[in-house]
Amino acid sequence: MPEAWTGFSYIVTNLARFIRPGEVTFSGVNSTPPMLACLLAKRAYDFGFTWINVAGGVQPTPSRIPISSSDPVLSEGSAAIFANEDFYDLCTRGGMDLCFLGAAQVDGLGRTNVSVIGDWHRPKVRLPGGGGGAVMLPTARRAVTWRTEHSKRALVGKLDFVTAAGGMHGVVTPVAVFVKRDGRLALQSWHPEASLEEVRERTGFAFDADGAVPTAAPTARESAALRALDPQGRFESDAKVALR
Amino acid sequence: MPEAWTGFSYIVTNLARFIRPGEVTFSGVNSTPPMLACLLAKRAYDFGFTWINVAGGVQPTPSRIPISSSDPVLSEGSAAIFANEDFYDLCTRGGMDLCFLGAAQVDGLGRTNVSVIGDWHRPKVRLPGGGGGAVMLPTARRAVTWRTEHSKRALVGKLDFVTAAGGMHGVVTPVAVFVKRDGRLALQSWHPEASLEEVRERTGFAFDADGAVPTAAPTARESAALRALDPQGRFESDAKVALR
Amino acid sequence: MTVTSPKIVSLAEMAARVTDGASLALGGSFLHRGPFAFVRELIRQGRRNLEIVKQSPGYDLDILCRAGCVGKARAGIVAMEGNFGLAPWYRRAVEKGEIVLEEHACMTLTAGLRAAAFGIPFQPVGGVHGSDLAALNQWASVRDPYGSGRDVWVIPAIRPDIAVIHANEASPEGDTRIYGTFNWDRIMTRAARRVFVVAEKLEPLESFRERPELTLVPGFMVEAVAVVPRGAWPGSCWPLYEVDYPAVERYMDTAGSLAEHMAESPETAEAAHA
Amino acid sequence: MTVTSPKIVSLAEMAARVTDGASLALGGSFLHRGPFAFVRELIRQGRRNLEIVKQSPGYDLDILCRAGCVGKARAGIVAMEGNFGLAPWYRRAVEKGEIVLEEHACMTLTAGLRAAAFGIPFQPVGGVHGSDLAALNQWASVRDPYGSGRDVWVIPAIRPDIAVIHANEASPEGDTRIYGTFNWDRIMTRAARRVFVVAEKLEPLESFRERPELTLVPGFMVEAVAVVPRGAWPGSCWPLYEVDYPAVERYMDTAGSLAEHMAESPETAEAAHA
Repeated sequence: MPEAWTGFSYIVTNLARFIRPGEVTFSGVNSTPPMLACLLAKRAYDFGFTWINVAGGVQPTPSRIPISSSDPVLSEGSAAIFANEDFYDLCTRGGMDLCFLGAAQVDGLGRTNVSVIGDWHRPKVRLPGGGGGAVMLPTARRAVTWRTEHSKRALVGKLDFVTAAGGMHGVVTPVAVFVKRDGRLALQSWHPEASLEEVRERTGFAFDADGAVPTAAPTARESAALRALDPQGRFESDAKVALR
Repeated sequence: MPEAWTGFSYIVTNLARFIRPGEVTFSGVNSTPPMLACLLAKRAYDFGFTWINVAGGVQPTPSRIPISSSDPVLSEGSAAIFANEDFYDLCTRGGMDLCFLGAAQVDGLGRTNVSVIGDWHRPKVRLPGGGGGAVMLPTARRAVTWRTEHSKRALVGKLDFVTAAGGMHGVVTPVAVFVKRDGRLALQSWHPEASLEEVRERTGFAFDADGAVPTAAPTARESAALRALDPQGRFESDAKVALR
Repeated sequence: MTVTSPKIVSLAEMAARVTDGASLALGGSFLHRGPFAFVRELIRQGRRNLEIVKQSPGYDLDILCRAGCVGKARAGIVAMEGNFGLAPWYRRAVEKGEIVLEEHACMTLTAGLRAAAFGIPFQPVGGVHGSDLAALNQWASVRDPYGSGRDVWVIPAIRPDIAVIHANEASPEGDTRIYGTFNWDRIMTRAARRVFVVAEKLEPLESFRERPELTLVPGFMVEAVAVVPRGAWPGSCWPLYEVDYPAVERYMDTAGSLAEHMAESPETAEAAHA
Repeated sequence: MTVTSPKIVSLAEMAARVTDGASLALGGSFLHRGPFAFVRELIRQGRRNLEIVKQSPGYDLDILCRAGCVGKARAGIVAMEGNFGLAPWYRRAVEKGEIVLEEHACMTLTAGLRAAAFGIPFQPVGGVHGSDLAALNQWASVRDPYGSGRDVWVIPAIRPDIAVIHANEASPEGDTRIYGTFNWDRIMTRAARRVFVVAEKLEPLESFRERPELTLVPGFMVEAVAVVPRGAWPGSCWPLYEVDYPAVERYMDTAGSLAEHMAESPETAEAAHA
């Protein structure tokens, strides 16, 4: 019998499933789920890929999994330090295959807001800001983001501010996986304990769901990898991901 | 009794005399006289200055004096490698105080040709080419060049090609030292065995000579330093500098 | 190692060279290898109206906002990171309009620093297309004059007065080494007019001469070095120490005071023993 | 060290991946740390119409011209250097119009490489004002859109097909170290579509992991590694060997033949023993 998803395992594992053989894949700051996704993919999948990260690591073998996804331990075991200018330049010149980028709001075009809730000049909530998005989202071959909350305030009809546009290939939430199709986010699959109707109801933008199916259960290797990465459930508890 | 100049010692020593206390001074490729001038200044003068060179050296203490002025031995003893992009950027952002640059032809405005004798598209002699000049000459605080030959084909009324313009502060030949004044090269001093008339006769451009005097003889420390750097006279013989 | 060199100064002396209103580029990223002891010293000295330039500030910008030292921030992404989320005092300062924010993508800020480092008035940058940041900052776009038909966004030069970085090791002459990622420190030290280094420790010049390829900043570019062991606290300095998460939690606790936090700092303990 | 890795190839195999007409950025400078064994192998394989991109070529461009392999050179300064002066076969090829020359300042060529490395269509560069090179190359100048009144010259992107560098040490995965100056090799490896490394020797991956800060090119960017001890002959490779001046003199002797010179090369001797 296949294992059940938790909200947390759903996000991390479905992020990992975007990683493809042989590709250069990047994880950044404020990005615990993608960091874990890259580590999971290294353990659970048979193919190789180049993991680079914001801590300068290239194929690192960190001796511990840090709370901070920019912790320098993420370059431990690396044979090179590929620092910030280097990985950004790699991206803008077209050498970054898959880039995980954070977002506070995502719209149906796969654009993101990480800047502000409310008016930029009179902010209700000042968010962290631009970060990698405005440069990496339009230049990475594929970019993938995630939200730990699936709601109309996270997946919006209209962004409060367009921090970054272009290139978003996939979005993972606790109940859904979207991929871009014909320029808009389309539903690829939904959490088997949710439903297409529920996803529609909780999403602020209209989307195509042709061909969408319940998400395949985690494989034994995926589950084992995530358990090994988070044996005490510390990351799972920090992330506070709820299905609803 | 002061020592007499040779053509070679005249060039190297008068290049060294352009070096000022505390400054960042650069010597490049194809530049044996400036390399020796920097080494001479380190030995003969009491003040400190930062010598950086095209071999990535910063305050190096080379164990031998190389034939090639870009030989990596010129970074020996350096506490950092300051490679090509770094020293060029330093120059273009205004941090290079004194830059020694080569030239095949120099005109009265202190512009240089290192590209070609004859028409660029139908060259009589194809010279080495652009090099550092076009970028460093206009951006270094001061640039100084030298010619081992003082003639109307080296110091010209009209350049065959303007490889680089702007900023030339000084020119040293076997018989004269020019400095820029009011936008044109003016004679500062002449070899005591030559004369103002001879310099005029052998120079292709008109120049102001107000205040020009015979060049002060080498000091004992300057002479001793050069002897120590070239004990066998190998560099002197390679350079084939003749007064006339 | 006891060495005297005109470049070696106390932390207080270094901070005293910063005038009110100065523009400071701060090294490191989030809770990692930031010049945090230096930032606390600016607070002790009551500096005001500073401009902070950093791609990914966190604790440093937040505590400076908390102490009322900041006039303007030019930043890409501001957060405490780790599992701490937003930077609360920074957030409040922006929301209340107490500081001016120039919001960048990390790489647009870097492009501005590159322009300064390269001695050019502006620097083209990849991406940015479709982002509201361009209009917000009134960035210009330039059509490729070579006929590709491409428009590229260009960022004006950003030249901080001083870059202050926290490093693992410095020589008495100012040569500087960093282990692990140097984040954006390299370009900061090239873009700024002056460079200050806070180092965990001094190493003899001879050690730098043995492996010059490891030197990130040559000494001649460095104006001053202050030696402050654990000076990146409560952040990490690879491979010497990790983030002091309990200390950051106490910092974040709004019931606690800034003074209590400052009193915990290693440089305070050091001064008490001296 | 005997290692098998899919990235490790013979010099012949590496050169065979270069097609006629390819654009090659060559590392090193003048007689120092150039990929000279690789260049000789291109000659043995009869490659034609190559485009050579290098700020300061010398022996490499000259011998390729001598063998008739070059179609175009994009270069800043071309000379044998040392006490050898001009590069004779290159000079003749240009004077006779046998090759096309795109004459640069070293930094304008670098600006073009930076544009490629940064993913932008053009790169502004300091200086160039008053130089005939701008008109010669039909470079455009752009007025600072931020109102400084400054005009800056911009160089179109230069993206070589392959960067080939000669390095001290490589790992079986392609990680690459250079001792002493790396000249322009760093930007070349970022600008080119593909990167080939000729290394003096292999070092185990573990050695790179112990001091990753020394790695100039991470392995994932490197397509192929060929191990050729003394491969920079007759040039130098710091700190292993100096320029072989007598060999360069023999090369320069017009009475000697190219075949004689090629027969002296270390890779020929190696092949004879194998």
